[in-house]
Amino acid sequence: MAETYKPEAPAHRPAAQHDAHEHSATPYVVVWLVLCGLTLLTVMTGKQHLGAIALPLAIAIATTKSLLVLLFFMHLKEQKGIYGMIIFVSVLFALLLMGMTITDVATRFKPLSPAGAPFGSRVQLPDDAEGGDKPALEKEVAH
Amino acid sequence: MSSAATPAAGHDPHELDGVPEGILAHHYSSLAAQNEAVRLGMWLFLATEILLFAGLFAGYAIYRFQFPEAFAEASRHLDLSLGTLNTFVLITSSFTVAMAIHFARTDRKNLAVACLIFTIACALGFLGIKSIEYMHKFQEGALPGPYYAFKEVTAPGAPMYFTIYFLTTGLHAVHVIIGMSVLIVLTFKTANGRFSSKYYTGLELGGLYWHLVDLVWIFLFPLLYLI
Amino acid sequence: MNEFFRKLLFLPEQASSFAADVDHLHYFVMMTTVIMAAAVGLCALLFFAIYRRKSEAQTTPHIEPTLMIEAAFVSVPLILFLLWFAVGFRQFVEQDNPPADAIDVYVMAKKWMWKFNYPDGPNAVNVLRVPAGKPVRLLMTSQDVIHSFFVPEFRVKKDVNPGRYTQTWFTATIPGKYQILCSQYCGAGHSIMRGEVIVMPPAEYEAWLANLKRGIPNTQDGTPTPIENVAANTSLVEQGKRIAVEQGCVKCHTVNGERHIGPSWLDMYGRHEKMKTGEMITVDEGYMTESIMDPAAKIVDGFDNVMPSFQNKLAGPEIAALVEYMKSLQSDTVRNTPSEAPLYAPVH
Amino acid sequence: MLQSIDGSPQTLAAPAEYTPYLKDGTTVMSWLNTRDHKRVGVMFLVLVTLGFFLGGIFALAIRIKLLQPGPFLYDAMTYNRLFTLHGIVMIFFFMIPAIPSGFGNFVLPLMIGARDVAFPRLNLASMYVYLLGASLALWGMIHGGVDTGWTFYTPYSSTTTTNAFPVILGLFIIGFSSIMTGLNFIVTVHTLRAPGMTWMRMPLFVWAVYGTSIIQVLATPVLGLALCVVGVENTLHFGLFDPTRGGDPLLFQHLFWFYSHPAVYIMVLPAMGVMSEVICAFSRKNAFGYNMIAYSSLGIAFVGFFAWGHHMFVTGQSSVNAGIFGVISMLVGVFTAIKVFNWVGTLYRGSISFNTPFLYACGFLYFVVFGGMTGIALATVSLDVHWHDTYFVIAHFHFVMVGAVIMGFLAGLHYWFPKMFGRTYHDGWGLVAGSLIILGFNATFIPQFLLGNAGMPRRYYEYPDQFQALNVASTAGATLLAFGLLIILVYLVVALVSGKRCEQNPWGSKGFEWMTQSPPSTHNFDVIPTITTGPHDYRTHTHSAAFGVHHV
Repeated sequence: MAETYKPEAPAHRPAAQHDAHEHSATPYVVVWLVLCGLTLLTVMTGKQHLGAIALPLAIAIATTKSLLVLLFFMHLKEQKGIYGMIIFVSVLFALLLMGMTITDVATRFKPLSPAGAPFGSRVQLPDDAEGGDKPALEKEVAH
Repeated sequence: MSSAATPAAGHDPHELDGVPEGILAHHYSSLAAQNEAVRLGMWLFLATEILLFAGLFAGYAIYRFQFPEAFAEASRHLDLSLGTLNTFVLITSSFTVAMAIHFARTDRKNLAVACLIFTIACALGFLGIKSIEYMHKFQEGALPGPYYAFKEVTAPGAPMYFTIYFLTTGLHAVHVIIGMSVLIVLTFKTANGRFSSKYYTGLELGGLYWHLVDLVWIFLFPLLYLI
Repeated sequence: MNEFFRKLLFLPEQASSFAADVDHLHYFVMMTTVIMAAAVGLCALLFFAIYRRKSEAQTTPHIEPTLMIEAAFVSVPLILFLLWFAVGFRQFVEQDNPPADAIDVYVMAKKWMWKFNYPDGPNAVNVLRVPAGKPVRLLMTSQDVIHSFFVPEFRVKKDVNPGRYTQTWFTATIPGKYQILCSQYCGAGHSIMRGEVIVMPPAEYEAWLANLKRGIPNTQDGTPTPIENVAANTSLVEQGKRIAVEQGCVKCHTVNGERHIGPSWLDMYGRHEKMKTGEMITVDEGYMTESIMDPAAKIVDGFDNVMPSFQNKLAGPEIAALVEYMKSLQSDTVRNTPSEAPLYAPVH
Repeated sequence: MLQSIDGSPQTLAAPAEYTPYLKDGTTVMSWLNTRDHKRVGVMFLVLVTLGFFLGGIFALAIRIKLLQPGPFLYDAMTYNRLFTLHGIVMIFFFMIPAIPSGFGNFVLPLMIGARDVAFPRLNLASMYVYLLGASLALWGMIHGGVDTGWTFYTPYSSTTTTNAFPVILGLFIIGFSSIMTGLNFIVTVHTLRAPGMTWMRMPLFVWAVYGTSIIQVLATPVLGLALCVVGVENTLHFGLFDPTRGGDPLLFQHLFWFYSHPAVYIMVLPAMGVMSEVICAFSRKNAFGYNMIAYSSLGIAFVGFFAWGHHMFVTGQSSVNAGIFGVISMLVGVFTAIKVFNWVGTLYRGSISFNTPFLYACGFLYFVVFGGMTGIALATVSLDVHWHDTYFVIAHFHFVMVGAVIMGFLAGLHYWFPKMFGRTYHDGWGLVAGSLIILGFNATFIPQFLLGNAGMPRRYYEYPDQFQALNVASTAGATLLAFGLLIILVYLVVALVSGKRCEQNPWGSKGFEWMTQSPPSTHNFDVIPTITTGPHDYRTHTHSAAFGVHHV
């Protein structure tokens, strides 16, 4: 006697779909204000062009802002760890890609890329680009 | 692409004592398991987006390392006020999307629809501001590669800055457009009562995608505008 | 033993200093590979022979590896591979850093031909003449796409990237003719982009160089293609002097050490200069080329930014000639010995 | 099929009447609009096999030309197009989708006791996206083809005048198909495992495909970006890699190899998964060191991301980078070595029967060890200086790709043929064809190792005369290999049409996928089974054991 397949009727009435019960909207507003504040902060510090520490500071502020969005707006805080793990691993690989490419360029043999190599990377403005021995590549390109 | 990534949610609802209910695909044991699976699928899709932009950030890192003064000089010629305004627009839209989900979960449909419409307006605003900046650059001639004819910045590597600028902001704009179209579809669904406290996963996934678009801009803005 | 393995593996002649060491590591690695592959294959066949299925109803025990076996499975390959890496990487670093007394040769790769500029000799097409037993450093760059300088007998290979220099070096030990092959795909003529390295005994090399300096191209140099003739009589240094006069460099830069509008070129090469920004740099080829193309980049302290850029005014070989001329202006000796290697900037 | 509770040997009741998935709707629309993972798997298998034969034709065309050192048969540009298309078709149309999207789609849900993959419609969409990308690339190939090599190195790829853009756009779209499949499988493994199936009771094929899916999801976007930027570079010349504007061609190589090295593990990991299943099934023994094999699958997937720089040792990359990448490449090799030792350990005290899949397993063992270790040799930095871009590299990756992946594909095809179509093929012919392939393959690629040692660069239309003898030997081997593959096509098609109908578990294997009917019904299981032991537990003999119920 073969038990014919019947799609299982939803045996039990599904409870309210989500575990953490939503009650107030204040956390969202708070996070929003903090984000706006951080944006102002990064613009202020950016405008002063602080030199060496400008980049790390900008990245630090951006990371805190993105963590805020991730944890509160995207509810990463109250959900299972697997989602956080996915984001962590993908950010890790992203940093790995950036890190190794930068290490390559940083530790290259310095005269290997003199800024003004014979047909270097100086800006060739279209109007004065016809003078001198224009590199073959550029001739082909600017047809 | 994104509509394919959230397939199971868009079924025609069948009523369950007046409150709309997600349809249970035959191979899932329970609705909760199905929603869990759909959310996991969405987070994996967000991981692919992060790695997509990682490639361009690697390019940015290299060329900023090789041509620091060209990048600094060129970034000073960007319109900082428009950039800052854009950042506020996106953060506010991220906030309103979160509020829309909050309202949907507490069965206040009209507020949710209002928030969604406001978010779409913000998205359009962002794209508008972006196109103003692009027009400005086209006139100035600050264009990538051989089209570069920007008089003020002639340090070596300046065209590289604008190549990176147009590639990153262009790719981000494409994602803003995709996110906006997803939100428009979700607005119509919310309007005809599709989401409720019983079932709002579809809206949540649309919101997750929009938050990601905002996340990318949170990193792009300081790197491009505030060197 | 070495000869036997070399013939067995079809390896070409070992005609450079580090070819033999590389080949010994080669034999060790390949022999281990063959032994491991054979061992695994035989072990599988042995187990098949012993444990052939006796009957359809045969059951098999549930066996889990002991910790010892697991540790062995991990550690044996790990140690072996890391050993290979240690030996291999040491050889690679040695191959990547040329000795200080190497002869410099500028290599320009172009779609489907090689051009060689000797600092104090002629430039030639597709033919590179080197003395046996002396290290030769190649400073290579390409004019269009990526090529790759490969001489199988020397076990030497380095990509030639457009827009920057890459360097490699070798010490040819056995005089003879060896083929230069391009090993990075570069279009239709990729497979016919072949040159020739002629390794000559040192005495013969000096004689050949001297003859050429006197303008007597007594030996036909490989097969110079029609486009590029062999400018036999002027050395790079003399070309550099001519360019310096033509382009008006000497109007601002003196060659006898006096201070003028620009810094004097005498003894400039290798000197530690303080920049306007306070940064200390050593004057090497990279700095000289950069200052010709983009003078405003690094200005010597005490001078102002008046020098025009020569971007697009000077071609690659002319820049190389100018740089060689500046390097030859040493007060102690009017050098005709091969140019020293550039001082490498510390890796910051 | 009633499930016996007490686990007493279940005499094989007459197969109850059920509609196998092949008969459940036979209109074309029922196939084109299917939600059934099995049908999507079968359709993928058909498509990738077509791709395989197309790539094979290009390969033979190249091998025939290389009989002569000078110009022969066609000109250099055609040769460049041929080796580019051979690379693109074989890798993107066959190797990457073959086992994950083909067998993975069919067998993975069966193995974890699920009725279908997590997102059935996304699964079908993945096939149509693959079809769209493949047809776009084929259109590009017909209209002028592309001659940049499958690696698309700039600045050649950004200045080539051949019709590269449609092919690049086609591959960009195929990348999405790979992401969709990977994403689908990860969610399936996480959420749809049968009750009782803990992570440590999952079959090893599921572990391998899970690792592959992680790579597919996390690496393919970077390829998407690299191809997108090369497409923009080729048409609009934005100058991102343009050396005359300060661009750095090595940046493209970093982006490309960041995907392409993990991609080789997308290809080989599923084949290793098939091997674990075949070796356990045909030696009727539990996997020796199950945990080690499972964790090394994840290890390969994870550490594989760190090792891409060994493709760039001689491209002017800094020696600091070369050192870092060299060490990590060695670690990845250790994981493969662990797997090989455990497979050989599985044979110990087993009860081995020599069928076609097992012949491919033995071939696989030899190729993975020999091919894999030449890979480690290539990652030894100083040896790579001599071998890079020569025929040694070509022999290495063909040893691993053809040797390991196609052996794995054929082993899977023969092992699951009864499960997929309910028929058996003629085992004698299988053994003949298998040995022909193994012989032909060695005859093709061992000479290429020696060519590489002798210093013949790759992608050479005309080569120096001293390399001719080895090239002729290699071409002879290639024809033998092609002949062997044709025999397989013949007897499998014959088996499809008129093969003997087989029972539910012809190999007597304790793999979970054999516990349901063959070919299975559309919904796979009448009742979702509960799992009490790991896969391949042959301590008790029950011919076709009830599902997973064993005396523990």
